[in-house]
Amino acid sequence: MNRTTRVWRAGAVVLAAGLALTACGSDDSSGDGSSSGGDCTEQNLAFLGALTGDAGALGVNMANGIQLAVDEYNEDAECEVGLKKFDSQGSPDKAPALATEIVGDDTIIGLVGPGFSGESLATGKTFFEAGLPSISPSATNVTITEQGWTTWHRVIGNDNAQGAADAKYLTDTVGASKVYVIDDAQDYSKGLATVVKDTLGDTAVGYDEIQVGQTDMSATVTKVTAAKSDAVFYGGYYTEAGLLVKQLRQAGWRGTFMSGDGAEDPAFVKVAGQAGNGAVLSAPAAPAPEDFAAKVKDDTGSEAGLYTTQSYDAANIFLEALKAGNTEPKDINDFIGSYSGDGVSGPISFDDKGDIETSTIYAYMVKDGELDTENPTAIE
Amino acid sequence: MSERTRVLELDDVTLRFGGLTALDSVSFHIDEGEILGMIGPNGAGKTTAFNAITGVYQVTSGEVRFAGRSLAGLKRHAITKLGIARTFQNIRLFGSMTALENVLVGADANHSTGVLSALFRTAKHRREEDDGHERGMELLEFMGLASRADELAANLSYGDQRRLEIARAMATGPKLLCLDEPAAGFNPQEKAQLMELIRRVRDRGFTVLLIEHDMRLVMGVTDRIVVLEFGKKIAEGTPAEIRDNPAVIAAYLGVDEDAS
Amino acid sequence: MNFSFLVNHIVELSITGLALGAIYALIALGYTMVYGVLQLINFAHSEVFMYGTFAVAWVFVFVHGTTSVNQTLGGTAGLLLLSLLAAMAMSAAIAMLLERVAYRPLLKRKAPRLMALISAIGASFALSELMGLRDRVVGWVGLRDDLDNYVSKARDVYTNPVTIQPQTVFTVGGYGVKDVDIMVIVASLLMMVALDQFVRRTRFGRGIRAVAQDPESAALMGVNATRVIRGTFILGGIMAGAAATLYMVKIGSTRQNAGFIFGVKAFTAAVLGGIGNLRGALLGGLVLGVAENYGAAIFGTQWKDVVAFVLLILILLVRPSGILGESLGKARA
Amino acid sequence: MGVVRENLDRVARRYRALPGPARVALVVLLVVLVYLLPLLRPPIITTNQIDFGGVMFAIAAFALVAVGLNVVIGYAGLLDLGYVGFYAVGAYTTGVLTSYHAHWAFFLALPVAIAVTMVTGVLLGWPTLRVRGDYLAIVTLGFGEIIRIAVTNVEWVGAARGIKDIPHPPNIGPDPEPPFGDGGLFTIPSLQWDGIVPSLDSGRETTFLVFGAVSAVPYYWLVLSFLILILFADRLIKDSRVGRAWEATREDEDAAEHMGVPTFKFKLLAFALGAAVGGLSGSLYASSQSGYINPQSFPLLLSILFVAAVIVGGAGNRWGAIIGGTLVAYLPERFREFADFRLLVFGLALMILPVYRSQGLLPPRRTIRARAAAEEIEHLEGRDEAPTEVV
Repeated sequence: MNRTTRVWRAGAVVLAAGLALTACGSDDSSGDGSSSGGDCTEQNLAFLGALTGDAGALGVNMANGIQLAVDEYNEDAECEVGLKKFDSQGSPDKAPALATEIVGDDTIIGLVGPGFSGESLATGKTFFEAGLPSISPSATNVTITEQGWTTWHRVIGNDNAQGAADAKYLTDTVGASKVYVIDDAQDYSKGLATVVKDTLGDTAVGYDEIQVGQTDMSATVTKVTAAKSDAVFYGGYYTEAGLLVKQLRQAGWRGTFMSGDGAEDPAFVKVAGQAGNGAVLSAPAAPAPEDFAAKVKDDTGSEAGLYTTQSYDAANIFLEALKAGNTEPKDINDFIGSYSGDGVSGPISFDDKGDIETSTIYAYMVKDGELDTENPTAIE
Repeated sequence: MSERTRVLELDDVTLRFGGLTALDSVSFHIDEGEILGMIGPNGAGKTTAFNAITGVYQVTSGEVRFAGRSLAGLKRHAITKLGIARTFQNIRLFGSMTALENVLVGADANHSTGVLSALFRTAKHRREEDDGHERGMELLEFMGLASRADELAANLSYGDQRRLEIARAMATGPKLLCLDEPAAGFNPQEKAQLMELIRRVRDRGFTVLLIEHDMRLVMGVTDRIVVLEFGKKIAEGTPAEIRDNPAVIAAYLGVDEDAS
Repeated sequence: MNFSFLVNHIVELSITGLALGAIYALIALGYTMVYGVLQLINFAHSEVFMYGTFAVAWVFVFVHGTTSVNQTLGGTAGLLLLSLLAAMAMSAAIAMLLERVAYRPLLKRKAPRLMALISAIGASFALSELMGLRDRVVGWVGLRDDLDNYVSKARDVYTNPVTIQPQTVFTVGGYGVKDVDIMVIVASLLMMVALDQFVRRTRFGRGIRAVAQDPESAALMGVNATRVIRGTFILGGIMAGAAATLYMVKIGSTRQNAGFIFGVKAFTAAVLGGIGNLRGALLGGLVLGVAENYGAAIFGTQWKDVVAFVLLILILLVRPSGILGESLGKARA
Repeated sequence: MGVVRENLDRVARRYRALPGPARVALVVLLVVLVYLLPLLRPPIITTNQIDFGGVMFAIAAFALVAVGLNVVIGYAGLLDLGYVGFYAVGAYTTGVLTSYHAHWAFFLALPVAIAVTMVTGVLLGWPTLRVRGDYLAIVTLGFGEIIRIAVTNVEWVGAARGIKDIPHPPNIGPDPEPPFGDGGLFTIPSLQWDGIVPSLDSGRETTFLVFGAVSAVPYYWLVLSFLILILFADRLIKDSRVGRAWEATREDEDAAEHMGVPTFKFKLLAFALGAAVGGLSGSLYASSQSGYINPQSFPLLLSILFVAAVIVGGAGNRWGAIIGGTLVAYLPERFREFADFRLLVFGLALMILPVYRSQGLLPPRRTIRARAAAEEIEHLEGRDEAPTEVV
């Protein structure tokens, strides 16, 4: 998924240093990364993603998963591993300087991240040229793994897989014959919507784009109802998705509304209200198993959320590489390339581009004013 | 009179705003080296005539000619470059610039350095800068403002600001200098100095068009006077002739026109 | 490009466009009035509107609770009236605060106008961020649990629990006109007429016009400019509060940066109509709303803002001071 | 606040009192220091958590933009709320020419990008500079949005995907061979500080002179060099007929027109020159470390921050613009620990600043000089009333 903070981007700025805010909201890198034994050199994992800003919640989900893996490892490790967190606010403009900081830090042996596709594209070269292996838990844009960055991996299915599955779901399970495809012109959204549209072929009867931040959808609603479509696929994020389905229902439209992982969030229902009922939201991720969720809660004090399992798995691959005695970036990278195992999120192995080999797409339903995050259906 | 060169000629000039006729078939001319006064009660159209000459308004009909050339359709800055400069009734200096810089802006009307010659400090640029400074300082000197050259225009005293405006206008190198109530707000002593100054300006070879309220000043300094009322020219002549003109007296004493 | 679509659905596109434009127009009034008296772009007016939308949502949560339901317009009439008052009060209070904190100190010091713009931009950031951090603020005060329904996840979209389900009132050209759209258009027209009359007929309105025309002579004639300016901000705030209520009726969700886009659009509307001109703001808003919808129909919805701005540039080329020209007291004082 | 001003004046006076060669030496020393800053990593001002070189690059880029926008806002008095549009045009022209549709070398694309941006400035300015000042604000804001929406939706410039693989400036020495070969002539380590004791940090080094993705320092040097060039150019233009014409136009457009200044032409010139600098910065940004641009890099908010940088620093003063740009780019990175509160504090600071410094942090030099002149005159005349604030 490829969310970037939209409005409060580049220049979140403090002008007055002297203002007494030191007490509040400090979010330093929590990893003390201290070595316990005598001949241990300091070693850290890094996380790069949004910890604050509009998408901050997702980054926190990821950081929690990594933290759990690191804590479990440290329980019986000879040399402890720390975690350094770098807050990009999801912005592709902030990320390069953070990436430089990461590659300039010799104690960092691997990166879990970057969180989103935009920042992945902006930093991929830096990590590649510096030879730092990375595993992203959540960046799904197809083009990232087409860059030839041999140090870049992800443990999540890309948008091609999801788009094809979504289109199949609409025609086979829903039985739609006229689908209207809409997106918000963002990279992620358009990529996903285009795959859906192309897979649908003639079944896609119309296409429109809205803008992120737009609230009045009346022109789009007119288009959908005029096309007499029986389903809408929306590529984008939950805010606009919620507003769109609400205004469609207000106009009396009765078809099936479907969207992708950008909208797969409880907040979708909050925005849509009762209008969200019956909506189908897909995601390339299954919910966290119960015992895992309990461990996360136990360890970090927070609930497991979207991408927590993937982050946990990604961190564990690095930690297993360490256990196997790899300390040089090149060795670690080779280890990841040939890795194969069962993570909490499913079976993991990488193809030669760095994409995960097998991924399952799940459809989550909205029922009775709630997003059922527990019981998704796997789309075959 | 006809052997002298006509600097400016207004030929049957009419100017209307909507239904209002601000200038009604006004004709007069100014000869080289002359000081022409323009008087009239408030709202008579003096400033309007001024604005028609300097290109603020385009005339509705008739023609304004400068050195034989029609000014129709010319932009204000182009008219300035042709050789008409003006001052303003309510002082309009560039307050955040120094006195010298104000004059330099005027002098720049004759210059043409652009970005490139400024960037490469070409010979032309240097020549023009030197020329501007020289001429500017000379004019400030002439106005008695040399010691104030580096002071901000906004910080000058009222009288100095009036004088600086005249210097700035002279710096554009005009043939015709139009002064719009230069004595407004002056005390009698300052007015006397101003009269002297205007004469000296003329002696430097400028032709002067003077709008003024103060009759004594106008009578004392001008060669000829044009009187406007309600947008019409009601009289023209030497100060002595104007002083005795019944129409002018009526206009100034506010006698009802029908009665006269 | 899809002109036949526009032609076939022109009624629907016009009416929904008018409803959106009516909201723009109400916000535009705030820009236009402040500009009229101060010649300042009140950049923070968008936040005045945004706080109003939250007031509406909070009133609903307070009275109705958080369970989300669908309701008809008629069924929520009482609540809407209540929230209208709350939104007006909230927006007026924020506008007043702005005047007091971000403008008056600068006017007193005769700061350059650009500096006042910076102050307004700062106020806009601060107000918007404050709303985005309200959970923290409430947490410091120790009220987090009591106020959770109002605080929620502060940066997320905050939604009115009651979704208003529009009813078709009558049909024109095959399109069922919805009660919500009629209500939005009529309500904003009423507000606008009321304001117009207020400015024309009352003593205070004459004060506004006098200050707009010439602050110095107004002061000589005994008009208290400070009071007039404050009053102008409050009036603008009240109108923004009304806009906020209508916005919540139509859209139903808001967030801490919801004001931004509407603020830009409303300011565009104000300039389009002729800034400083109340009727111009109305006309500008309506034209903008309809043009956006037409543009979205022809070129695709993503080009809607481009259509709006291109229209603005074109109109300014033909009429450099807006459709109706500038006046707040100037032309018809 | 008065104390700050007095001290600044005192420093300026002392500097002017130095003999010529000493002045030159001092300036050279200062410039070298500024170049070396990201390697010296002086304590306190060095950012932690984020690469200092990258931050210095951002600062230099912001300062460059601010200097360009200062021509438009500070000199000519035109409020431009859509400057990010020019920045985007520069960046996208570079992207299209070097990667997306052709494969020009960066230094070939750079002048074209500047020229294209300049033409864009003229095309935008031609119709809009005729409308009155305040309307210009909304029209330019609209222009910035039009550019952003256009690049988001037009497939020809990559739409939402943006443009990748924009080539970097040419390296000196052998090219690097990623992922595990450095290239370049030699590496320069940076310093690390233990309190006030410096030592060499071998882990953090920059390869001379490789414009790669690993170190931001070479890009910083490049932008800084352009910044210095632009500063010289800015000064030469400002101290000429052109600069005077801008100032006169800003002060009183009608009067300027009557003094023979073709104001429209000069406003258009300011617009075009400002745009050119915006295009230059955009082009440099496009070819920087990540070599990747997408439409989200050019939001409206960025325009507003640019304007804030210029005005906070003191509109009309090029050093003020640099200080404003520096603050706006640097402080949020230095104080990353404020996290969510950054924008709130920024907003409050913007509100407070105008009250205490209504001319910005560094008002135009002229007022300082004029104040000195006023003091002198007072001294001569033996008056001792306080001079009134200028402007």
